[in-house]
Amino acid sequence: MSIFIDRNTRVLVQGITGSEGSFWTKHMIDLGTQVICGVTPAKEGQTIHDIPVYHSVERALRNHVVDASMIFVPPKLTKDAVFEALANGIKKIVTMADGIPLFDMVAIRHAALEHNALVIGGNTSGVISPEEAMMGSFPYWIQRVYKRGNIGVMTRSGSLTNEVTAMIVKRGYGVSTLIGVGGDPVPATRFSEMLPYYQQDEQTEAVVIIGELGGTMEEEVADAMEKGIFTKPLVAFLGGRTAPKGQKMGHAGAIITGGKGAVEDKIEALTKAGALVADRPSNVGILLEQLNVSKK
Amino acid sequence: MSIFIDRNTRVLVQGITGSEGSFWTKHMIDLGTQVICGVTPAKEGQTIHDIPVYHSVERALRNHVVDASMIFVPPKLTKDAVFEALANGIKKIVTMADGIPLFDMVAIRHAALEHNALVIGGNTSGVISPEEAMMGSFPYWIQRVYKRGNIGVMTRSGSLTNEVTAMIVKRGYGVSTLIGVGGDPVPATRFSEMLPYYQQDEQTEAVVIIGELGGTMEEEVADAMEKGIFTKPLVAFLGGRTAPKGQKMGHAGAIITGGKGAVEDKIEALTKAGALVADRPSNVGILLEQLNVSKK
Amino acid sequence: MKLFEYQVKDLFNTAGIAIPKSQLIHRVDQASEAFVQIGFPCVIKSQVLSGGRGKAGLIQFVKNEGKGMEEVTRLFALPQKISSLLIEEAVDIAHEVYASFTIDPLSGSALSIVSAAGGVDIETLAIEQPHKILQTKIDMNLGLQAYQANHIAYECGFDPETAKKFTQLLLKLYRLFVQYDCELLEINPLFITKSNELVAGDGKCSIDDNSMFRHEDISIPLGDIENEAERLAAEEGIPFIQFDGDISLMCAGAGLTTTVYDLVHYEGGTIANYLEFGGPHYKKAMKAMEICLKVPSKVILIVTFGTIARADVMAQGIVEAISKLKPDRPIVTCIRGTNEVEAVETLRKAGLNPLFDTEEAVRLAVALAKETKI
Amino acid sequence: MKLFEYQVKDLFNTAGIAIPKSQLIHRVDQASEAFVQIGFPCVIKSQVLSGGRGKAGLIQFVKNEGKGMEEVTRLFALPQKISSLLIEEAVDIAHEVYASFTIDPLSGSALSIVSAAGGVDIETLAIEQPHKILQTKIDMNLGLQAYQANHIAYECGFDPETAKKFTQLLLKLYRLFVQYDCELLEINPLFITKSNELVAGDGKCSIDDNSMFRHEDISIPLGDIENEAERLAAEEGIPFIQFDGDISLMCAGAGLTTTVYDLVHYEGGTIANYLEFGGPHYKKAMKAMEICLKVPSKVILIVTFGTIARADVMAQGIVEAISKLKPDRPIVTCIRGTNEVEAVETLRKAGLNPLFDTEEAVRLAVALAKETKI
Repeated sequence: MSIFIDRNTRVLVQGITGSEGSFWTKHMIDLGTQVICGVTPAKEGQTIHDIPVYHSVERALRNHVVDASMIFVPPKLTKDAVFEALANGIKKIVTMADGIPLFDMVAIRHAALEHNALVIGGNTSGVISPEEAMMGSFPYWIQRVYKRGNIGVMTRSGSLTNEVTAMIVKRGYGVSTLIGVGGDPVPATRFSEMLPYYQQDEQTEAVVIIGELGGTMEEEVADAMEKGIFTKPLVAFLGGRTAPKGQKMGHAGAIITGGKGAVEDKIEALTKAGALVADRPSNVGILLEQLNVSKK
Repeated sequence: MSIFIDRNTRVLVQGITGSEGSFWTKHMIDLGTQVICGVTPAKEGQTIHDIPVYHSVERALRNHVVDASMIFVPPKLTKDAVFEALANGIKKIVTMADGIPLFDMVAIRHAALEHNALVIGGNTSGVISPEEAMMGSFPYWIQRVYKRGNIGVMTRSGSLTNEVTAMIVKRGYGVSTLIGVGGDPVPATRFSEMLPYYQQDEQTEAVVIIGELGGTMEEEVADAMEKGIFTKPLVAFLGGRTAPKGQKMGHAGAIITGGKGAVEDKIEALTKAGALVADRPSNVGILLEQLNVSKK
Repeated sequence: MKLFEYQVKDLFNTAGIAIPKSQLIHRVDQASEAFVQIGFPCVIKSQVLSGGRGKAGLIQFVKNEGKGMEEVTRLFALPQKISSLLIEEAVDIAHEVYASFTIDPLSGSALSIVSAAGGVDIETLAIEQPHKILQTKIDMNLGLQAYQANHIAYECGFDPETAKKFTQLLLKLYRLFVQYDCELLEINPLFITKSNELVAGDGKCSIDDNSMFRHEDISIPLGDIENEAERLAAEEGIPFIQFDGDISLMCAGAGLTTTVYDLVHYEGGTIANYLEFGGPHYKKAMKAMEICLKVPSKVILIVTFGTIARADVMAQGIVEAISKLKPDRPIVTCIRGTNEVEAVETLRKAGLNPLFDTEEAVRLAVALAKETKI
Repeated sequence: MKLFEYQVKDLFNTAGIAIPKSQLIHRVDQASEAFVQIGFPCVIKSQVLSGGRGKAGLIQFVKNEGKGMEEVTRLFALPQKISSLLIEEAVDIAHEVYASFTIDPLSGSALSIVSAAGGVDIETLAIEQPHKILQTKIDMNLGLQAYQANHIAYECGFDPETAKKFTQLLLKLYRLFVQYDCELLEINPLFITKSNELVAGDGKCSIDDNSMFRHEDISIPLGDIENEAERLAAEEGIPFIQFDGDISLMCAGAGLTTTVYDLVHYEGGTIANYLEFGGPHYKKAMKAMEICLKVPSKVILIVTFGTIARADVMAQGIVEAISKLKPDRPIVTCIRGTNEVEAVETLRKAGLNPLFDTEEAVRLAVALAKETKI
């Protein structure tokens, strides 16, 4: 069993008629995802890949029972779309856009906590359980990257995720569920909040986290391990060991930490909690082997 | 036993050094209320009637355990004071000021619901259990009005409350606890939300509500009676039977109802639910007698 | 505080909500110029705060200057002294919609009320076809969200073009509602024109009196208030309403006032005016009595039962007012509450006969009013 | 986007937060006039975005015009090409305080950070005496409340007069923080003068890049950017940082870039620049390469592994850029992801030797950089 989504998850797509929304909806369906309806204002009555489109989430829910919403709207409209999904009682949401205003992400995080909902993103490729289902934009057709298996992956990155996952697969492993929490400084859901799901998931034998400098998400993972909330083998890959301090490369979640967030601190915390930390992508698979994680 | 407050309720007073705050704090103490600390920014270190004053609620709570807060600050500062009390975990609050901006009251009502707190007011004289304790500004020394007994009173009015209560007492009854929910269009706590407390209170044998035209608070009381949430005898006095429609007299909570809130509707709902409705203050006591409420 | 239609439309205009072309005139001699500016046909709308202007003949549709001048002259000559008229272009209306924001006191939210069936008789519609009225709660900490406005627009059954415009209009209207601390902000009717534009045909705005300190840019021009007593009260900030009965009320508190109002009617009397003598006004006996004396009443009835509004202070004020203003009509007092014993003494000393029971006071006032009539 | 000190102080000034009297100069010949306006003693502050200005000698306290002119001349002549100096009055300081707002990503709140112990070494203080730093979460749906600011002020131990002023200042600072979508808005130090006034001695402001569309009034004057590559990148909106090593990175994504950065260092290489070639920039190969060529590097290393950023599009762009710009240094590519097969083909056809393994590409780039060095 995968986590977050599987073939039974009924997915609504917000922004389904946009070029990205339409393109990736097709891929989601092709992989086996159950996309059952979509929302784009002004487009009710149309269908996209035979999926009916509605003016609003509330109108869609009059005709469909939905488990999750996949949001493909532009960054400036993302907060509104997430709020719409939350207000309509949807508890699993993935929102992809890169470039969401910081304060909008703060509002989204705040609202997600208030609604007790899992909102994944923004600035992410989403969630994929290879050979099962996905919400997002993964090149699942590249088999040297997206192969089914027993390794749970959580990541803050995009390209780096492909890089690391390719290395895991190269070593003979596969992925159970990969969750991109997103590269924004304020992700709506944090690594440690997804750990209990991986802990419970029978398919997942070990977890790989792909971290970054900045923020405290990796420290929170260490904390969850220390507290016994997560007890499976865990390997972390952390880039940025040699990065110059005080510089922000791209949208790395670095800035907003006030002294915390150096890679050394993260390595120390994770190592202390019993995780193994890889210094380069090609070592991740080797460390999984060291932890005697099976290759099934 | 009274409700909301009694001699064991430890009361903090916000705005204790102001002229009203100081004046009524003295009266609260004289009646037997346990006022244990006060807050006025810039006045920490002072005492008022031997009660220590602090700069902020948080600082006061470092030295005192508090059950309720009595707020005597001006209308423009009321929202801030209520938010301060709520943020510091105080669950019983009385706020008196007349003239609180409407949207501030909306925010207060919203926050009170979120914090699951009882905020009484604004635009009220507060809460009194005669001969026991009070939070507010009642002329408890006028014995023909404020006599202890078995009648719970809830009111939206100020002067009219004195008028009606005097009539109840004249007829040989006394008051268990009188709660002024306040005359603003958006009171922080509504009649029906206090009814369960009166229902539970052993001292209260019957309840008198002093309503007004406008709003739906009286209809909600009728609803609670229909649902069996409140089963004791209830007498309502409602002014405004002959009032011209569409006019707003003073701060009557009339306007914001959209068609609802006529006195006739209230009378009909209450009568249907088994309440007796008095057409003039002097009839309230007579109706209590009709309901066989004892005079103890 | 209720605003005049032209003030509400000014607000709409600054917020980017379209209004018909119009010109405000204060005198008959300004009409021709306005007619030139606006053209015919046009609508002449009396700027008064009371409702039901249409039925009262205070709104006139005119097709030419002759008829226009005739109506302007007639309206300015009415006994109620209308101080301004709005000359407004006639709009090509395809459809009328109702849209407003108010407050939901139960949830502590704002409430959007929209009906695509128009608002001519929104109260009746609310009872008979409630599903045609869309009510949407708005968390005021967050504000109206675009998705909510969008959903409302499509629930109204608008086509996509109209829906987009309506969504934008609703968001603008909400911002105004918040900016001006409105109890009610209403567009009724909102015209959808034949060329598919949204135009605010009429607007109501009631600003929360307790928030007026935040809106010093807004006021009712006192010169526009016809009645002298009303103007005096407005200047002092004393709540006041004039009726056409016999007894002037100077009472404390909305609840006690409406109760006295009822009791007067039970006894067969009629009310000349309501005047709030309680709360922050309890020290204003002189001004309050001056206002009541401007009203053509037969008796002044003063009923209070105050706590912070001290009875002795009110009594003292009344005595001083009587001595200075030398009222031409009887005064009945029923003053109770904090320091009521001192109050009674003060009134007695001044030769008055203070009563202590509201019903007794009402009966006396009604009797005096009838006597005076005979 | 980080603002220059003088820009931040302009914001403070418009928000009603006091700043020292100052004048901005761009050339040596503007200095005398500025000294006349400001008087002596005064402070000459180089307007650069990097930290540690004091330690780098970029801030000078001067007592007379001679010394002042000397410093102005020296600073403008520095190799790093400082484009402006702020000539600022010297303030009579009694006490220094730290105050800032940022974001708490865990709770989804704003965070107020205040220390009455000053902010000279706030990071050290945070570790050694954390109780001296007051952190307060602010629900951004509600905003900073007056009671919170008041509590912070008294927790700082201020006397009532200072506390009232500090409370007001904090409320103003929060409004600015929200108004400008700040990642960080900081006053450090905040001077409490001997006459008990609060004056912002220095300010930092970093505006969320994703919100810049809401702040068209704010920009970094491109003329103030000394470095040509930096200016080109800024014009294109391409994230770019120049270092002083050998290898220009043209990589996609912050995570992959920092990883490549690490791998280069593991292999003994050094980085000439970081340049974001992913996300919205994946079609900008021409401009990206032009920028890299402005940097005195020895190799350009291109590493990507994109999904939406299609490998074939990037490869095609690189081929075109090479053909047009005719780079004077070797280029190593490692382009994977969506349509990677087509990408490899495109690169091969153009005579390049596309690699497919990141570590191999890094080793080759480092080797090439070393060769070129010899």
